[in-house]
Amino acid sequence: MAGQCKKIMYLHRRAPYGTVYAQEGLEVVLIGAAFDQDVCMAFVDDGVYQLKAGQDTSAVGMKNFSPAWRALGDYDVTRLYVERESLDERGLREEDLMPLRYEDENDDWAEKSSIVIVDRKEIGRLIDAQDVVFNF
Amino acid sequence: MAGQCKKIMYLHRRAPYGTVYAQEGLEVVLIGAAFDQDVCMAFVDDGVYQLKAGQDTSAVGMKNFSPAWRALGDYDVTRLYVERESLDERGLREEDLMPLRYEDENDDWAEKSSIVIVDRKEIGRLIDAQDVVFNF
Amino acid sequence: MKIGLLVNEGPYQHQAADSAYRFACAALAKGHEIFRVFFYHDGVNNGTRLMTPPQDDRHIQQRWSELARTHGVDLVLCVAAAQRRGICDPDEAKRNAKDADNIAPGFRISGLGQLVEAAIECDRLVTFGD
Amino acid sequence: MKIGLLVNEGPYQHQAADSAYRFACAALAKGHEIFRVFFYHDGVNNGTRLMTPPQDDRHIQQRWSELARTHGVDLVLCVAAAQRRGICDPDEAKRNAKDADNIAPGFRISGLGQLVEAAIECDRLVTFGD
Amino acid sequence: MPVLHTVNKSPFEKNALDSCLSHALDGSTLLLIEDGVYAAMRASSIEPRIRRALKRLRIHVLENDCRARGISEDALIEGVGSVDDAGFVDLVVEHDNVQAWL
Amino acid sequence: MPVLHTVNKSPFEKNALDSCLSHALDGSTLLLIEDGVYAAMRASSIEPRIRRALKRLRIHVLENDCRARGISEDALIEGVGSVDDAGFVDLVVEHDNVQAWL
Repeated sequence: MAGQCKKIMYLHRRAPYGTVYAQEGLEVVLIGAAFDQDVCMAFVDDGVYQLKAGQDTSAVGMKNFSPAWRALGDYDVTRLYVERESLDERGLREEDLMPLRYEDENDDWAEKSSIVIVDRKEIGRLIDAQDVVFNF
Repeated sequence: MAGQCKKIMYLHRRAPYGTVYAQEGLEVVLIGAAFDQDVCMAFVDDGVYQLKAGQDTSAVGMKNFSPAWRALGDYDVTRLYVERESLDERGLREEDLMPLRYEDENDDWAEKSSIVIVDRKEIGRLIDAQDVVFNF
Repeated sequence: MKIGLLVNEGPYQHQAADSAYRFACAALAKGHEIFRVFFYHDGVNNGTRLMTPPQDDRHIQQRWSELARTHGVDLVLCVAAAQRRGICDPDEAKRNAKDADNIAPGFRISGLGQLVEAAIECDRLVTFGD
Repeated sequence: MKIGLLVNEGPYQHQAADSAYRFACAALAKGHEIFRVFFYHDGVNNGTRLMTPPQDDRHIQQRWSELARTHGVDLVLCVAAAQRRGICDPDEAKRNAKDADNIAPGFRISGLGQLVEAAIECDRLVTFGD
Repeated sequence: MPVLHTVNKSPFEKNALDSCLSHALDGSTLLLIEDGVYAAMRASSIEPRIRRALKRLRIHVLENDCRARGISEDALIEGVGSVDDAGFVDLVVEHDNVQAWL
Repeated sequence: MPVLHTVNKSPFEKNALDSCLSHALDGSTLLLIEDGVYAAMRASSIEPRIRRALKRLRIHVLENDCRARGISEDALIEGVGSVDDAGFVDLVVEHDNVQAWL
């Protein structure tokens, strides 16, 4: 495995809480960060709901895992592609999402947004360019 | 419970084999027959695929439970409503379904079809008329 | 009012078990009777005492067991569904020559007739699933 | 070719476990290597030895165990997912003060790193889920 | 009271809402729970369907499920009601039957 | 070879097929498995979508999954290929990557 660097995408297509895939999918991303690969995430379809700001699960008695998204920058997962068409269909704008930021070590640790809004075509091209796609 | 006779509908909306709901739903119908209630079934959306003729699971190594539908008549489950619009959308005609028949004790044991094709409006009215609807 | 619940999905994977639990608590708080909670399909996986969720998460099995203990709610796992999925009590384990069982306190294993009976006996049946 | 499989759903409820098993058999028959089958989410429920399906149905756990025995396929259950859902081996049972375990022969419990490693090591990763 | 319909699926992912709406009789009630609550958000492509349905059905969301997903009261389509868990129980009691579109 | 996309859901129940088709690049391959095979049946309301997709994608069904569901070879839309389990393995090997639309 030494020296291998694969392009890995975590493609999230489901809403949080209704099912566990979003939460357990995030757990893979956090563990995977230790493997030092070329990693990105994509949020498509209901996956964009995972990044919705203001989640508060106290009254449903479930674990609110959304703060963990903010930790991604520290794990060097800094490219979070969010599909524009998926946002539009759901009436969401970028301001409705949690602000997720990272410090760019190649740019004097300037703070930048991890979220990149891209269109569906671009998501298709990104999928095509990966060695591995995890679908949660 | 003595003397109670409830109107119970088993509403099947999912395709067989991809998930277990169709099969385990059928198990409830067979057990429920012993309770002597006013029972009917409705096949809506992908549920109509459950009645497709010619199912053969030998090569997928799963249990083919479709012959059990034929036993329903013996269990006095003789009203199987199949939604016309659901068939149409899927390109299915009544001839594509398994022939399911029962002997009508009120009509000198004449053999009759258990399958009744009805439209969506009628399914809505039937749901409304039940005391209990099981959704598998 | 007499209410029956049907839970069709396992713990953690789907919200069904959480929603059913909240509903049961709210109904009891309003003075209704939860006649029975019937666990079908993967729902039977709610009834294993071997689960150990992270400490900062809810413990779905223990919540159900506690509801049985404090309110006497009848928690029934479908025997056919449980056999397929590996949930058993000491009797079932013995009958099927298993060397262990995993049923949690407050749950019992019984047949599908218990679900149909609940549907007939109860004023309402509420289903939680996927 | 070196192929890894990811199974995300439990036995019987979804076809995922059946499809993955057929794929594994077909790949082995063609001379490929199944590097690992990783069971995640409800997929961990494939690895309980307590299941007793009806005699006229397939036995999903025994099929997997047999594949491990005859072909040495590495069957890994995610530890975090397994803890939530009540699947444990003797070590896990001891660590979490459980009085029983239920893991089936040929399966082992390990971390999510084993999934990421499989994705990196293998030429292909094929996912079966819901 | 007629039937209480529950929908627990995102209208973007599954056909449960559409199937429910095409079967629910006028005057019945729809309660959106779990991922079903997304259907009640303003400005999505589902909004016209919900607005049409509101002319003949009562529609509620389970507010705790909204809160979990970051959907505030003012993000809901006007005319959609909000109930807490006790309100869910009341709806079940008030209606003759509950039909879950899974 | 580019990506092999798999879809295992009925196109009537879930959005997996639509999402796959809107993301798959020209020249890639789609394999329908499990309940996904229903999309390949002739005369359904999905047929036009599959016919359009066939102009730019190779589309196969897993034949054992068709047989289980009572879908005979001649019920398939023309242009859709049929592969057995070994053929599924070959497709995985031939393509650079496999993307499962769950």
